[in-house]
Amino acid sequence: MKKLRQEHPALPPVLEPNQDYGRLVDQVSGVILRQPAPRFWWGGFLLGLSLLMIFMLSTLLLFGRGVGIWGLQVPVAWAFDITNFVWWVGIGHAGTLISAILLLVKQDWRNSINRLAEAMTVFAVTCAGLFPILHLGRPQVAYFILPYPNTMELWPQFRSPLVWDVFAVTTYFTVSLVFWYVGMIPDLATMRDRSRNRLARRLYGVAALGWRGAARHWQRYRTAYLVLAALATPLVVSVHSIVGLDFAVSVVPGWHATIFPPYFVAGAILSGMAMVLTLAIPLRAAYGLHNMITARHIDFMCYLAIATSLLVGYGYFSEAFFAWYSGSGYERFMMADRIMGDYAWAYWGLILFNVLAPQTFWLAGVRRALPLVWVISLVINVGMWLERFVIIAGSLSRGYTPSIWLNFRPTIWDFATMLGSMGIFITGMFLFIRLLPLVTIHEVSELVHHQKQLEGRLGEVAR
Amino acid sequence: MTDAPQSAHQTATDDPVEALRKRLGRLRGRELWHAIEELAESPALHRWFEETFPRHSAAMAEAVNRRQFIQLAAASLALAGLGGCTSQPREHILPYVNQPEMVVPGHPRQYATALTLGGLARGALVETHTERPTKIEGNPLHPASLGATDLFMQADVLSLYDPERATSYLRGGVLSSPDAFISDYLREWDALRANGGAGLRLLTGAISSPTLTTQIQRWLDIFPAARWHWHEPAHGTGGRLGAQLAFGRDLQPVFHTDAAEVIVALDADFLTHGPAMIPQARGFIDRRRMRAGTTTMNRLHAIESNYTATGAMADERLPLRPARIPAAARYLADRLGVASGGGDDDGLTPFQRRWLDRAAADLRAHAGRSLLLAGEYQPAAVHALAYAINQQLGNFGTTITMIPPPLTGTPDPHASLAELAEAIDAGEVDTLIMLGGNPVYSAPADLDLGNRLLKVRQRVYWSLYHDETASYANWFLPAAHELEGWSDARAFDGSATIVQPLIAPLYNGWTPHELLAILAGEPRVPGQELIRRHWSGRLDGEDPEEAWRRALHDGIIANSASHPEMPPMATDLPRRLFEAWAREQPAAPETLEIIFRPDPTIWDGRYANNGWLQECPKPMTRLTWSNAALIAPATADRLGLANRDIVELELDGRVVEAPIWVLAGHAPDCVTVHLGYGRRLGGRVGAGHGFSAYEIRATSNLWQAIGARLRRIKTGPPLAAAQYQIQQGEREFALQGNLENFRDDPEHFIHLHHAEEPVTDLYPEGAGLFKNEPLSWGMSIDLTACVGCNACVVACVAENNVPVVGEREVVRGREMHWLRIDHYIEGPADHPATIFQPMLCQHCEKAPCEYVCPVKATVHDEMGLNVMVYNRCIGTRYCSNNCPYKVRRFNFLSYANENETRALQYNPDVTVRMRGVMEKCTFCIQRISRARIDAKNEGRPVRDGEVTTACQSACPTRAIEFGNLNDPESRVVALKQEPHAYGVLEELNTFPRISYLARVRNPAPAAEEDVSPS
Amino acid sequence: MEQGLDNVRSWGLLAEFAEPEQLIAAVRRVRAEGYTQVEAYSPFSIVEVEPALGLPPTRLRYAVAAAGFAGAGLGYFMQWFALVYQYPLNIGDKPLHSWPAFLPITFEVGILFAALTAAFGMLARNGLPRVHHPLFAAPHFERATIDGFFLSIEANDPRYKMPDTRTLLESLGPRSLTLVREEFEDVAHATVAPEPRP
Amino acid sequence: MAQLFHRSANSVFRLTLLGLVLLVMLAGLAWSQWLQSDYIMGTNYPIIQPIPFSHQHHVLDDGLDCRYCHATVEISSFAGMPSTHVCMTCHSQIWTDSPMLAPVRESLLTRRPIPWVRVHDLPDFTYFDHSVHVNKGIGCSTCHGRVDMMPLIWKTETLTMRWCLDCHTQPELFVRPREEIFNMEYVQPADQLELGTRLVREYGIRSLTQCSTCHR
Repeated sequence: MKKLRQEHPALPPVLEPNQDYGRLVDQVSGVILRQPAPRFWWGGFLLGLSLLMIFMLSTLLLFGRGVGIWGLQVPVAWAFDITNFVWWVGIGHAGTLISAILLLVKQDWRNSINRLAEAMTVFAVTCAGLFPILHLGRPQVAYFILPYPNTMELWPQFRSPLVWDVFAVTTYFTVSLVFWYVGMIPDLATMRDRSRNRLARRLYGVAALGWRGAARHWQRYRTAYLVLAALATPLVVSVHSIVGLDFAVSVVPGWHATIFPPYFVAGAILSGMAMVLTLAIPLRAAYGLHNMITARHIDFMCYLAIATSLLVGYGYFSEAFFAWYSGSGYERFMMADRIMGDYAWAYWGLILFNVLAPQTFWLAGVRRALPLVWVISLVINVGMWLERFVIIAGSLSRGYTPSIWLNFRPTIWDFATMLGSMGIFITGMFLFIRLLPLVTIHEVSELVHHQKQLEGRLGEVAR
Repeated sequence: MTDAPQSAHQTATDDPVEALRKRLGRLRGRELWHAIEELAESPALHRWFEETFPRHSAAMAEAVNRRQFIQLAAASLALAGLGGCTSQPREHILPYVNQPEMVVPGHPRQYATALTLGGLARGALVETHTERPTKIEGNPLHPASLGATDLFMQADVLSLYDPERATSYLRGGVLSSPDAFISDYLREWDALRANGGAGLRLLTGAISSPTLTTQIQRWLDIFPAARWHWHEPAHGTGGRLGAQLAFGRDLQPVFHTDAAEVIVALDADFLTHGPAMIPQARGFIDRRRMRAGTTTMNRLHAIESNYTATGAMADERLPLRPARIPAAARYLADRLGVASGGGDDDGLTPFQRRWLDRAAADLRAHAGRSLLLAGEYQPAAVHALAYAINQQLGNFGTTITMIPPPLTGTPDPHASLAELAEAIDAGEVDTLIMLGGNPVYSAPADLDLGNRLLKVRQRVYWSLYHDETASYANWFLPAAHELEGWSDARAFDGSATIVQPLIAPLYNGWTPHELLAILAGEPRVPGQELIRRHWSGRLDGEDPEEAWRRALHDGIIANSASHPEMPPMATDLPRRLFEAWAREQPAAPETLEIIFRPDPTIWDGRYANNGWLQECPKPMTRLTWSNAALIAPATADRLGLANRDIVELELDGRVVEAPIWVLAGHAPDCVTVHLGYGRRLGGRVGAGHGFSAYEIRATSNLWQAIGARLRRIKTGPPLAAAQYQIQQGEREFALQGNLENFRDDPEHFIHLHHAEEPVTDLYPEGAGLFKNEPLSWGMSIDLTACVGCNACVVACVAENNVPVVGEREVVRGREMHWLRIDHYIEGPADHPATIFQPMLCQHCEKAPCEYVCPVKATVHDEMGLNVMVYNRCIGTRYCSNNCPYKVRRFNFLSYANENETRALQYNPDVTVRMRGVMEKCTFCIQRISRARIDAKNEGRPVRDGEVTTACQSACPTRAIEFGNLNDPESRVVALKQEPHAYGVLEELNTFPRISYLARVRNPAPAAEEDVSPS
Repeated sequence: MEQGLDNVRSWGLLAEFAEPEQLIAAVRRVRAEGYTQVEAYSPFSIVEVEPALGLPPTRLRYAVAAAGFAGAGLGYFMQWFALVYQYPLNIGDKPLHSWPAFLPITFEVGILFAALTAAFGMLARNGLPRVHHPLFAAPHFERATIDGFFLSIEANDPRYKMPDTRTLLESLGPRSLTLVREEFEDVAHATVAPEPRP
Repeated sequence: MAQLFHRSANSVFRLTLLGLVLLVMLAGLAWSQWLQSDYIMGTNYPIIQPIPFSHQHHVLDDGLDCRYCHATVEISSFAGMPSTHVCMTCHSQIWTDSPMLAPVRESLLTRRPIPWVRVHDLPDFTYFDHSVHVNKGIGCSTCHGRVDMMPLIWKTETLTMRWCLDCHTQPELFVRPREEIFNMEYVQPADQLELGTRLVREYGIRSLTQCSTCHR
């Protein structure tokens, strides 16, 4: 055991030593099977529900009165709505990153958090998917945007980035859902065999599709899972690139920049990482998952945050540089206005939150102080929202035509809708925690297996 | 309505309810009931009711109460269901019972008539769909219209259908009937005849109608002791009183700007103001249509206190506080060798003198072809001096003529109103019959007409609206709108027009003729007969029937214009002037002056309930839905004031609270306030906006006064301005240059940054559709010719069913105008040069809005139009975001007005847009389709000029040209080939279909070097 | 012990092991004995088992690739059909066949088809869903998803022969050994008690 | 351990999944068919009118020309509906006291129009002009069917956008000589295609499929 540590002097272990399959399963399934649910869970769930009510109300008003209840106007015809959309999509991306990309590059530490991250993806993308519909002037004809045969002989205008969005987001949602579910099948089987209540067993039984862990199944399962990961990886990049293209394709100063796709993807991963931390840290404490979600995980996620925040920082810089280098007076003015104009507070805020704040993760001390990490992760979430807001509302408010310049003034319903969408997310997450294993049992067991093998070999070496 | 000025409530007279309690407190039994009956009649109480329980404001409230919540739930559920629903509600066709000849459903017809402003006519052609007037165009044969319109004419059709017009005859506030009034009146007939009508008074508005004049004359013959007063709050008396001073005769000046090479305007907004605005603007612009090879243009020197559109059009402008303007006139007189009768101490700065020297030199240099044009609100003496100067220059007969006034009655109505007030005090008035004008609201405050009226026994009021005055009347009679009844009217030059009805009175109101007929004891004579009776024998042409038809058809009575007269100048003019100057108040530098002017869009308040005009941005300030106290930046700094400040505006002890608007270019040390706002009654649209400047306006100084005081009391809500940023900086939107540069090199007299690098296009071949199409529409707008009068804006609203959104929505930046007049200023804040730029959809060849629409709701058609398909739009608003010109407008809420009366005005050929869809200028595609279909049916191509857009046909100066770009002969093609034609934001490769002709200015020589001291 | 249960055909034998290593060893042994109808069950995938069982590599990935390209083709065709062929409109004066703008959707549809094929293909080839299986009746088999490692030899294996097969398995030191029965309606859930370990 | 599910559950489970997929497909198909059904399209069943006016009688038996009542069809976007007086030109002489015509007489007395029910009702955002179609060789019966065979009037065509486009993309398949416009019995000749192509050239017909042709 000592030797093991010596082999990886720098890194804390992925799992705490001396894990056992059975105990591990008890621990994870315990989160679900424990009756009654802990206070912590009820607290979070009720918070989510109340926010969900706010969402219902504001949506009711929205459909009843029209998007005019928001502070939108001409020139700023997009503000909170699309900001929230991009923000939520971005958050979703970390899930796919952790479960797919890290799987491909064989980062076994992902195994204990990927389920959580994937769930986060599914619910975040759900929220994101709502806004493009909510923001429509006529949501009742939103289906016009889908390609379906009709008596008007009209099809969507496939050159519009908004149609790309529809395809990208629906594909992304579907694939994430499938990926999540496929990854869960063996664990559902575990739950089926673990739980006592007959109804629960039957339900899990149906969901597990009769999984029995046969080697032949495992073989195809592994292939399918890897293939899905291999597909999800370019997908996740494409999705936020397309979201970036919503802006890059336009002629609006402050939007019309080729840097957008990559820099949006980096931003997405940053915000996602932040959100994973925001969720993982309290859950780990609440359910005592220290043995599976170890300091190693916190560290690595902090490293990713640092990396992506540097990428994003580069994005901000290149935006400014291009604006100057393009020689276009409009672009230059736009940049100057961001730095010194009416939205300067937001701009400097996002620089502080997205670029500077994550740099504190360089310090091991900070990374070990989990409350601090948690706060910083929240700060990053806010920062990423500000970034999108500045890009969208800020740019629109200072377009080409000076005579129509106008600042955006949000109404309470702008905020209500935003908070409400968080209600969907939180409610979903807490239901997930309560009903489905939030750690991938079979993959962690696999880790344990490898650990045992390693220890065994070390034992021989020692002998 | 947070925007309602406090003053509206403060200045309301002592709470009548208190008074009522006091009075009733002591009474018992029968006395009590008598008292209550009296009170029920008391107008004070009526007014109190009206004010305490105002109708709901037009703007929608944000808060949701329980009932609304249920409604919303239903609405949203319906919305959810609507998606799949495709079948329509069942509709009916209602054919005529007896179809009039000539009426073809689906074919609009035009009738000639006239609309009056301040009593003077502007000829109009009214478009009717199945006998329903929907749109007003100008009458080319009419001297005051010349085929164009001003914004008031455009908006009159909305007033016609205003659902809040007075609909019922009220006696003591109780529903009554026309017959009841007639019998009431006839009951008193003998008594009135007995004393020759002593105590009988008639108060009308300005009247040019020959018929009405004779009717009043007949009435006065019946009641010799009766008196006729007239009251027109926005009527300037300077011209006629000045003529009396100068010639000893009551004459009216007519300015022929088309003959003038140099015009010096003395506080005159002659380009965008008043019933003669169209010919004056047209004549002025006709002398400055800059085309390749043009080497000369006229020059306008403007001296004014407020910054008006005329000032913006001026080549040389001198902001001067009102008290200095007579001084400036005297200085010019001295320079031109005219005895001004004034002393030397004129308080003018050296710079101002040098400026005036240049103007004087210019006038002299063009003697006989120049014009010194004094504004109608200048005192008589200034006008008299101006006449003298013009005579000295030999301008009479060419650029200015004098005619017998087209308006009848006393030349000084304001004095006559004051007489009426005195008469009331003296108890000489027993019965007062008021024809419109809303005197209680608009009379000078010192007359306190409201409370005086209570001393009159019979108060009859005839009006379009149940307004402030109506609540004082014990007989209220609804009026017929000008489009509802027979009448006649004279234009500024005296030429007469028969006014014919376009629709039967919606609320069976009376025309003034019908009312006068009743007053003269012959009720129930149809209006048409009254008019024909007057004109029988007065129309030349052997066959009277034919002559009558011709008069109706042409909309103008042949050679009815008054003949100019040229009486000799009074020999003792200098002495008279000397006396006049002596009466002038001295204006110490630190004292603040106040200027009263009719509002640019709602005039004297009579258009307060007209949503189109309320929402039409005012020239220079770009404010909507409210007036403000306009001050110069320098004055603002001196007094420590800024926009949104609410100040207490005090004059001679009278106080009103007004919001501040800092206006670059306004003269220092004076504040301009516009009349017509601060309405309390007379419609939901008008009530509760702005402040009433009438409340501090006194008979002694109707137009300008010395000694106003501003005291800041708080910061108010933001004003509903349609534009906040007025600097274009480096951006090349509205371009201008000077005449000599244009002469030298018209190609490059304006510098275009992007002109250097060649246009590169990724897809030069484009979509490859539409080869050799016959039609391809384009537009050209001449910035030199645009005077910023807003006629086009309202015309567009009228033609295209553009909704009114209300003040609160404008504050949020959601006005729906398809066409807006952008203002851009250059130069220092005290001497800015403002340039107007009509901005509308540019119908780009490679439109950025189109390729981002996910549902093909906005695409290009084969005529090159950027079309908007409302029924396909799902409202992503991406197109608006991607529009560089930001000319697209979105229905954020349900803006379309469902009121069935108002809906009568809607243009049946234009879709009324629903909530949640984008809309924008269509180049009046309904007019294009009509022309195209007619051409097809007749098997011929569409002719040049056959299609005119609403904005184009309304434009008084013909600044807008529209036509077929594929027709090499068309005028628009010629204009697009002008050297100074350019497209806005061309560098974006949008290939706009609208090209602008850069504005050419003609500053006086040596003016540039001479910069102002400040 | 076969007597008396003749009406119930046996499905096969199921041996449970405590440790993965034992399972691997057992599989190797049984295969060496020439058994073909052998299957291993584990709570997580144990890579070493598969070669031991002599499983051929799965062909799933080819199906996925095919589906992906088919989807992409379909996506592109849809766009071309709608914008170029069926109702050509002048939109921003862009070329009708503006292929660069068609790529994002082409890509997304391809991914969608591929992903769905991967997931559902895997299930189909695994014969899932199958919520009822003789094994589920076997005692202790629930541990196969927790901490048990099982080995089964089906009765239809040509070399399957009682009691040899059973002896063989016993010799591998299983934690438990079960004779799993095919079920018939009349004797649903018929099971036998595990043999006491020697 | 006992079986959670009966063995039949396997088949049930799989069949359910299959069934769901089929159900969704069928539902979609049914919905699309429903949307194009006569009921939704309002085609092929007579509309109840205030007066049971028979086009068959007036056109076939009495031989009235379409334009006698729909007078403005050649000059206006609106084909025109007969005013009560037009009805009375004949019915002041014949059937003067027929109860069927009571509404007409009433309309004449009360001066209230007869509330006919719209049969061919385009959405308000669609602008159709009769005159140009008639003048370019589109016959009445092409869109309105054999009105002369209708005792009570009904709609024979769906008037969907696709239906309009069918002709606007290929006018040569439908156009007929101008003199045949009002001929109800007109049947397309065998050589319609070449006739059509000729007429399209003669009449200068252009296939207008741009949005602005019908939508403003």
